Amino acid sequence: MTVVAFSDVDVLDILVVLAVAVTAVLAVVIPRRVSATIAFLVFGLLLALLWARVAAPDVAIAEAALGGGVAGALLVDALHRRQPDSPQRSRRRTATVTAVGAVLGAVTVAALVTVLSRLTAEPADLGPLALEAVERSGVSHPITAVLLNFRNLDTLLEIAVVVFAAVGAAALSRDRIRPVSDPGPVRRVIAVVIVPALVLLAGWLLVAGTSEPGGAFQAGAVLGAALIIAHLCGVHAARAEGRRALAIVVTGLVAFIMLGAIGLAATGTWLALDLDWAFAAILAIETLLTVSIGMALAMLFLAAGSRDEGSVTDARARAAAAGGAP
Amino acid sequence: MVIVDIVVIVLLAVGVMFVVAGTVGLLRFPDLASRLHAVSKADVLGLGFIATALAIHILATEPGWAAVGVVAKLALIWILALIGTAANAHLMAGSRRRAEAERGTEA
Amino acid sequence: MTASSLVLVPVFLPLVVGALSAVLSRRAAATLTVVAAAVTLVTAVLLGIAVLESGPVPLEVAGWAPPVGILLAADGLSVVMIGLSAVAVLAAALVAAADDHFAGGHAFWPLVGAAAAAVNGVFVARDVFTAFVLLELLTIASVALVALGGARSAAAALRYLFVAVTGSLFFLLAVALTYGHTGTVDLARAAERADDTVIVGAIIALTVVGMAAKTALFPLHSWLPVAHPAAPTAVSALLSALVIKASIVILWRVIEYLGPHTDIAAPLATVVGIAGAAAVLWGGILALRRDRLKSIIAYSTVAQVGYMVLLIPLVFAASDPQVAWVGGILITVAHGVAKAAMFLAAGALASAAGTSQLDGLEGTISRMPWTVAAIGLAGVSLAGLPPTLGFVGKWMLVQASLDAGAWWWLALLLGGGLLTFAYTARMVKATFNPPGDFSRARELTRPARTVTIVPLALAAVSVVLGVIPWLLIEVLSAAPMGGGA
Amino acid sequence: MTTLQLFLYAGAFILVLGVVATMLVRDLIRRLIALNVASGGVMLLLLALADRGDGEPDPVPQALVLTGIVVMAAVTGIAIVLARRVERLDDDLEEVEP
Repeated sequence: MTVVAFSDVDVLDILVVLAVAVTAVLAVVIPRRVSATIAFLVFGLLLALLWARVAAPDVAIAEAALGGGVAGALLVDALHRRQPDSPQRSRRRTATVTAVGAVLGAVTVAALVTVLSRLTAEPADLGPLALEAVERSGVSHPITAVLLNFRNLDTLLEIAVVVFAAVGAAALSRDRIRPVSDPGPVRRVIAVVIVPALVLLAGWLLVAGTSEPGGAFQAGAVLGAALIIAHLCGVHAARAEGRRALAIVVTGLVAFIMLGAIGLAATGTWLALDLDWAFAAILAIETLLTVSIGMALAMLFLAAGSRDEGSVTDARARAAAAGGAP
Repeated sequence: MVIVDIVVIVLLAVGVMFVVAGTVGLLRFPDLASRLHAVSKADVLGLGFIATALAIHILATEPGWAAVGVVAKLALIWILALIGTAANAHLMAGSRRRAEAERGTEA
Repeated sequence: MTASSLVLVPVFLPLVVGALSAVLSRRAAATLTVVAAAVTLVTAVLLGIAVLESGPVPLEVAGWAPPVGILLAADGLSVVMIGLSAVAVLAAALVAAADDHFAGGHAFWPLVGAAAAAVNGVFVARDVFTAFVLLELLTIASVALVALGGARSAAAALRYLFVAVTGSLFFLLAVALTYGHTGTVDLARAAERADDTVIVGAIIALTVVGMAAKTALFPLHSWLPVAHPAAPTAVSALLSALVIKASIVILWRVIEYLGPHTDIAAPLATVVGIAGAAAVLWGGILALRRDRLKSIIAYSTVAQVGYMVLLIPLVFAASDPQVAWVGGILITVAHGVAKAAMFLAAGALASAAGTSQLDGLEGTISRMPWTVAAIGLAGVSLAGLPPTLGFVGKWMLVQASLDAGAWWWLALLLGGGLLTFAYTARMVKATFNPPGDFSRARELTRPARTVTIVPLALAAVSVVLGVIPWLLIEVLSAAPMGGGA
Repeated sequence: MTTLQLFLYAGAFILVLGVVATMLVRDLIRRLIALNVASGGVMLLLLALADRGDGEPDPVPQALVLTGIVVMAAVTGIAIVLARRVERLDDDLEEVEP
């Protein structure tokens, strides 16, 4: 799809952009958490439409799996909690602050628009260069080539972000969603049907990622969802907590760096991939990364997720204990 | 061709109608139980109609094994949605009932 | 192994050690972290030798050259900053290993590995997007580290997170503009192609705002005096000594490469200079008015950030920008060493006295003279008095401002030094016995010996480097910054 | 105005909207939503820039945006863990000190 060929803008584009802007405004101005979260999720969905419009299906899948999936689930889960009363502030002061913010924001937007209008509509020459280099990368899907070959350092660091976020979250959360002791028939069905289906989907996204949209991150997000569901359905073999889970999470990162070191030994360059085994290497890294990412996302979710039923009484007991021993 | 198109359009329209009805129910019904009732039944039914419409369309326009594959995927999507929605509704209702029971014992 | 493959060692080694630390025992994690910091220091020395011999050491990661691939390079600035990071991590790790309560929990070890890898990566990065990812890794690790300070530090950590991520988004917009305008995210290539003064000016302005938020440059500083003291002691030391330097270095790099390609850079630099001046005064005055050790030191960091950005207007005004660059970098290194010493010593004092309040410290000097001495020496370096590294850096900045004919910066440099001296003196004085009253020389929980030695050793490092700064200056001058900035 | 400019300006608007809201809103979850909205704006900008011209879009910025999405998911996770700790502390304080 081309963007610049029209000098007039497509009506459909204007409508989608307007809808995105409106939901963005709603997501930030609505005072109730529930409604704001719903507006944000709709915003994410509409944004995914735009991703399709600018020819970025990989981003759309990732947005659906991570932005809408993981982040959305986390936000929805946070709604469980009672919204604290916002601190009492004088209405006039709030109005003043909001007005100042709005004016500053408007000025910034105007300045940015001035700057952005100077950008050329000509495509950057980086695109053709990168696409031409894909042939020498071992895989045929350009984005996978960028992520796992040309700019694999970025990918490695990004994995590190997820891994250490999981490590931090696991250390910081004092209670987490406990696995269910008695799953019951319905949860058992989910565990038997949905979990394998998701694992299969993750595998497909992984392999497909070498030649078409998909890849380790999308597959990892789906695998993470499978692990969370398995956890919630009482599948003990798939528990995403404790030292064993941490070990799985760090394995992908360490293996990636080790592979980088092997590249150094073989070719004299960090993270270099010899074309003869680039495809196998990329698929091997991707598999490890998928497992790591999936486990890390599941850990992040379970650490951030709310307590299950029954822990309300825990909180009361703790508060009582704290009150008893001042 | 025309007849196929009409069938497809009718099926799509019916499907969309069910989905809309389910969504309206989700928004307008008073309590969790009736909202779940609206969403879980009407949406899956609507999805079924839409999936059928798409299956007929692909079989009619591009017959062949590829089309059969697409139809199989559509069927899979519908079955998974069926299981997922039913299980979700069941779990949400159960969770609400337990929460109410807990509140009842506390009061 | 060639010198160029050494460039990634300071990134990958701490990253692997950090990842392993998540599953290893505390003792093993601590040992590995210390070893990794020592190896990083050796790597910095080796890279320094390579820079002295043949200039900057480039590395094309994965064998792909820009624009398709990522270029990293170690120059004098990278080498010196990696050295600082190795020293700071080494010191914090030794203290944290000696007493777990300074670390805040087992997660300290993996998170410190991640933070060290991220800052070292920033020091060698020449690619703005890689720099963005590194900054995010650093943010995640530092925020989690702050939150290790117990239940009450969570609010401080969260506030830090919001500011830091917002800053990153500004920088990401700058990255997008760089790509949109020049078709590359490699700084050197972008500089070659940058020809629109407005867009380049916007890139620099967005970077300034984003990095000012992450570095806590006045007036975006208010999160720092909340977050840094809330963290466990070893973390506070790392945050002030090291973490804020990453965003400063990114700001310097963007200005080094893109500054010469826009007319807006010089006025922007003046604005940054004014913010820096305000930071020096405001941070100094508030540091004088605080009553808790860690809070004073945190405000001192707010003030010192002002010095670190002062080189930016001087680079544009002076006839020989190299003097301003070297002076500013030296002041930043001096701050890192001295601030690590100060935070670690203050943590030791507070933990021994059972309070961080100044008026609870009376009499601690007779039990812990070396710890108090470390605070005093570190303060001397921060104030820029001889014979410390802080003096050398400040002296070069003074030369640069005289060269630029900008006497007002001179006045600021001296006035800020007085403030620094005043709050250091206040901290030291609080540890004395009240005149004639020796009953206050009470029993203190003596800290482990390492906890006494490490801050003192750091203070000694700033004196040694102050006496023989030539090596650092040589390395920094081997590859001039910015060419004609 | 071209479609490219429409997307760029919309991206800038969404970014600034999100940033301003992140600074003004007090509720932690809503702040987090505002931050995510802001990041959506920058990503729109980057992707629109990647898809200039008639040819295939440039894969590099698309990969950058993928990285950005993953990073934001990690940030969101950590932020929610922290927000929970903050709010529980508040709750405990409320119950202990009535």
